[in-house]
Amino acid sequence: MNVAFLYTLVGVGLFCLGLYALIVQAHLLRKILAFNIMGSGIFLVLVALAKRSGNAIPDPVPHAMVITGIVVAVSATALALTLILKLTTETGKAELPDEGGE
Amino acid sequence: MRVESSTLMAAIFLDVPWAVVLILLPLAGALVCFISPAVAKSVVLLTVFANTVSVAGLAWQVMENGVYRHAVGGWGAPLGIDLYADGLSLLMLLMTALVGLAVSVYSTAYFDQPQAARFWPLWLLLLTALNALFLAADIFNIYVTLELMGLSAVALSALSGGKDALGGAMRYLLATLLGSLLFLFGVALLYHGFGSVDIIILGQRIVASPIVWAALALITAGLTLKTALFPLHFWLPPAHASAPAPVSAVLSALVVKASFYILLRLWLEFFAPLGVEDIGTLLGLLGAAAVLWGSVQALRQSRLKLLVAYSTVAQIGYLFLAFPLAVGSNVTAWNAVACLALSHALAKAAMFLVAGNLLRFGGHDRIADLDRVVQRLPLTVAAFALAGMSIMGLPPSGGFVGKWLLLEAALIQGRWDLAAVMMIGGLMAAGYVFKVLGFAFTQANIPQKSKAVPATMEWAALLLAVAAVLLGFLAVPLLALVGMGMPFGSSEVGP
Amino acid sequence: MMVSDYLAVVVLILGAIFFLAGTLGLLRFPDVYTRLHALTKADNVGLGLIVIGLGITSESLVVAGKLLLIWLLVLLAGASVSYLIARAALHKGIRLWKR
Amino acid sequence: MEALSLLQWSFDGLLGLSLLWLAWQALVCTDLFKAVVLFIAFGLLMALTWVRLAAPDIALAEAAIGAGLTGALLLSALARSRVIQANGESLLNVPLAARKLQFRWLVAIILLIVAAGLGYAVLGLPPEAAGLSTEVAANLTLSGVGNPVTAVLLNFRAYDTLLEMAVLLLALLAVWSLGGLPQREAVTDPVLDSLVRLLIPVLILVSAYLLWVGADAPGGAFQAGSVLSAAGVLLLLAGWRLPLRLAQRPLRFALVAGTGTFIAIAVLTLISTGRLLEYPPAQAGTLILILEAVATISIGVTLAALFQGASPVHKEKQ
Repeated sequence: MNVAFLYTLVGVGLFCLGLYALIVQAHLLRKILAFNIMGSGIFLVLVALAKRSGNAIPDPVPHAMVITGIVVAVSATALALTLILKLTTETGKAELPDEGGE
Repeated sequence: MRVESSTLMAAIFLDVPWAVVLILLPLAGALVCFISPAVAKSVVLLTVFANTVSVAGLAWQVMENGVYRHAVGGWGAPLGIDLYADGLSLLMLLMTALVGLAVSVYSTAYFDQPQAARFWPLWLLLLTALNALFLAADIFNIYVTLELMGLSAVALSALSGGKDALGGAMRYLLATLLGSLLFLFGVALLYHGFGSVDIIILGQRIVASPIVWAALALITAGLTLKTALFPLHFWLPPAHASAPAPVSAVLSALVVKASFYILLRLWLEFFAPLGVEDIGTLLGLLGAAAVLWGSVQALRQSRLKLLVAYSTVAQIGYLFLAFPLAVGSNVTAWNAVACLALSHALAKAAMFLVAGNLLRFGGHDRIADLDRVVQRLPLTVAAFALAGMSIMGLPPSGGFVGKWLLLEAALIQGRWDLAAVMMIGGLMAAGYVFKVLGFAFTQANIPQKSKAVPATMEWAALLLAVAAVLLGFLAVPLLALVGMGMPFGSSEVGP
Repeated sequence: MMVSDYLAVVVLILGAIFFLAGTLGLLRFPDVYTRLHALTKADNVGLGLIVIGLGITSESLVVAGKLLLIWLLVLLAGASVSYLIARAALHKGIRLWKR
Repeated sequence: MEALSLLQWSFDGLLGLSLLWLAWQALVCTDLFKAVVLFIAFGLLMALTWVRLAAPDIALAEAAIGAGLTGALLLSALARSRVIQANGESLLNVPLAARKLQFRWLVAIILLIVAAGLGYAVLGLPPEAAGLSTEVAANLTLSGVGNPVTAVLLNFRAYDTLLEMAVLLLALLAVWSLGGLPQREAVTDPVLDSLVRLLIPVLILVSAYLLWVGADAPGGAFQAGSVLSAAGVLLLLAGWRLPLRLAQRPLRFALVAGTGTFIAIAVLTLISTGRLLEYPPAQAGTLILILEAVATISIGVTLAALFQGASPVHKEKQ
C-alpha cells in the first residue's frame, strides 16, 4: 500500500459522505454542496489510482478528465443555485415541495 | 451522362462524414439561435431537416460499408475518442430525428416569443447531446454527453416557470446529477482496472473481478436512476408533467431512452459476457414492478399529463423485462426492445403533444373536464387513439410487434410470470387510454372557454401517432436495420 | 547541506511560528476586529519569512522574483480584504470588544 | 530516509483526515454561511492534495474554479437570498425539519457497506497502473504542445473539450432562461475600487501567462479563463456593469466564440484531413494556441456571466 491508495480511500470516503448528506439533508443548498464533495471524491479516486505504480510520470489522461469534470461541476452548480433561488422565491422554502399525493 | 452524374452524387453522398455532421450541425445551429433569436425558428427547422437527411446518409453508409467508426483527431482508441455507429445506434438516431422533426414543427406554433427565444438554442443543444451520445464509443465521452443532455433537459423542463415546473426541474436536476456521478465513478474504476475508456477495448479486456462488480453496480444504479426504472422513477412524473408539451414529449420519448441505450450497450459489451444472470433477473423484476406500479398510478391520475407520464414509467418497465429473457444467443428479446423503444418514442411524443393541444384548447388538462373534444379537435383525439393503440400493444401497431416479440421470448423461456405481467400491463394501458377517450366524447359539467389550436400542432401529433402504428408494417426492415453490426451479438435477425 | 540550507530552514521555521501565532490569535481573540489584526499581521510576516526561506534555496532569480511577487500580491489582497471584512462587520453593527 | 517517509505519511494522513473532516462539517454544520466557508476551505485543501498527487494542472483549476468561483457562486446565492426576503433574514437559512433518526442510521449503515465494498474493490487493483501514459508520451511530439495534460485536453481528447465548452455555454443559457434574480447590493468603497484597479491588470497578465505556458507547463485555457473570470467577478462586485451597447450582440459573440472557433477548426480539419479535429502535426501548436486563446476569453466571460446570473439585457428591462 502506498500514498496513492490512501488518497483513493479518502476519495471513496468523500463520495460516501456526500451521498449520505445528499439523501439525509433536505436543504437544497446542502445537496449542492454534497454533489460537489461527491464529485471531488470521484476526482480524487481517478487521479490517485493513476499514481499507484509509484514514481513513474503520472498518467495525464485522468488529469484531463478531472479538469473536464471540474468545469462540468461548476456549470451544474451555477444552474442548480439559480434554480434553488427561483424555487425558494416561489415557495418560501429551500427544499423540494412535497409530492402532493401521487 | 445522367447515370454518371447520379453515381457521382451517390459517391459524394457516401463520402460525407454524416456522423460528424450529426454532432456539429445542431451545435452550430444552437450558437446561431443564441446570437440571432430573430432567425432561430428557420435555423431550427433547417437543422432538424438536415439532421434527418444525415441520419439517412449514415444509415446508407452503414448498409454499404458495415459498422461505422470515425477516429476523432486521427488518433484512434485508446488514446483518442472514436465515434461509432451500428444498427442499434442508427435506430436511436432515427428515433431522435423523427421525434425531433415533429416536435420542432409543433413548437413553431406552440411557443410565443419570449419563451421561444429561450427554447430553440436549448433544444438544439439537447439534440446535439442526444446525437453525440448515440454515436459515442467512449465511456468518458458518454459521461460528458450525459451531462450535456441532463442539464439541457433540466433547463427545458423549467422553461414554463412557476412552482410546479421549478420543483419538477429541481427534482430532475438532483436525479440526473446523481446518476451522472454514479456513472462517472464507474468510468473511473473501469479506466483504472483496464486502462481504457473505449467500449470495444474494454469489452475485450474485462474479466470478472471486484473492480468490475463495483463498476457494474455504480453504472447500473446511475443509469437506471436516469432511466427512471421503478423505484427510482420518483423524479419523472413531476418533471415530465409540468414541462411545456414539446419538452415533455422529448423528455419521455428520447431522453430516458438515451440512458437506457447506454445501459443496454454497456450491458451487452461488458457485463452480459460475465454471466450476471442475477442482476438481469433483478432488473427484470424491477421492470415488472414498474409495469404494474406505473400502470396503476396512470389509472389513478386525474390530470392527462400525469397519466401520460406514469404511462412512461410503465412502458420503461417493458424495456427492462428483456434483461432476464435474453440469454445465450437469443436476440428476440432485444429485437422486442428495439421495437418497443422506437414505437414508445413515437407514440408517447404524440400523446404529450396531444396533451399540449388539449391544454391549449381548454386551458387545463383535467381528464374529467374534457368537453366533447372529439368533435372540436378530431385530429387530436384521433392522434391520441392511434398512439394509445401502440401503447396498449394492439395490432398492427409498432407497440404490438414489440410486445409480441417480448411475449414470445417469455414463452420460449417458460417465464409465465413475466408474460402475465405483460398481459396485465396491456390491459391496464387499455384502461387508461379508454378512460381519456371516454371523457373526450362527453360534455363537461362546467362550461369552459376554449381557444383555437393551430393546425400545425394537431397534424404534428397525428403524424407521430400514425408513424407509431405504421411501424408495425415496417418491423421486418426495421429489425434488419437494427441487426447491422450485430449489436446483440448474434447473426440471427428477425422473429 | 550547505550553510544557506540551514539558514533557509531556520527562516522557514520562524515563518511557520508566525503563522501559528496568527492562527492562535484567530481562534482565541475576542472579536472580529482583533482577530483580523492578529491574522493579517502575523500571516503577512510569516509569509514574508517563508518567501525569504524559499527564495534562498530557489534555483534562479526568476523563481525568487515570482515568490516575491506572490508575497506582494498577498499583502495587497490581505490588507484590502481585512479592511473590507472589518467594514462589513461595522455595517452589520458588530460592536468593538471592550474589556 | 525512513524519517522523511514517515513525515510524508503523516502529512498525507493529516491532509486526508482534514479533507474528510472539512467535508463532514460543511455538510452537517447548522449555519449555512459557515458551511459554505468550510466548503471553500475544503476546495483549497483539495488543491493542495492535487499538488501532492503531482497534478499541478488540476491544482490550478481546483483553486480557481472548484474553490474560487464555486465559492463565489455559493456566497453570491446566500447574499441574493437575503435580498429576496425583505426583512434581511435569508430564506435559505430557514431551518428545515430534520429527517428521522432511524432513517439517518439506516442510510449511514448502508453507505458504510457501500464504502467498504468500494474500498475493497479499489484495494484489489494490481499495483501497476493500467493507464495510457506510454501512449501519450509516444505521441506527445506530434501533438504540438509539451504539456501532456494540454495535449490530452486540446488534441488527443479535444472532442470531449468541445462538448465541455458546450456544457459551459449551456449552463449560461439555462441560467439566463430561468430569468432575473434579485441583484446583490453593490459595494462602493474607495479601497475596493483601488484594489480592483490594481488587480485587474495583474489578473489579465496572469491569465495570459497561464495561457501561454499551458503549452509546456501547468496551465491552459481553463485555468487562464477562470483567472480572467476572477477579474470579471471583481469588477461586478465593485459595481461595474457591462455598457448596454456591448450587452447584446458583442457579449453573445464573446460567449460563443470558444465553441464557435472549435466548430470552425473542426470543420476545417474535417475538410483538409477527412477526420474531425485531426490537426496537421506542423500546425498543431498554432491551432491549439488559437483555440485556447479564444476559449480563454469565452470561458472567462461565461464564468463571470454565470456569477452575475441574469442576462444584462433582461436586467435593464426590469
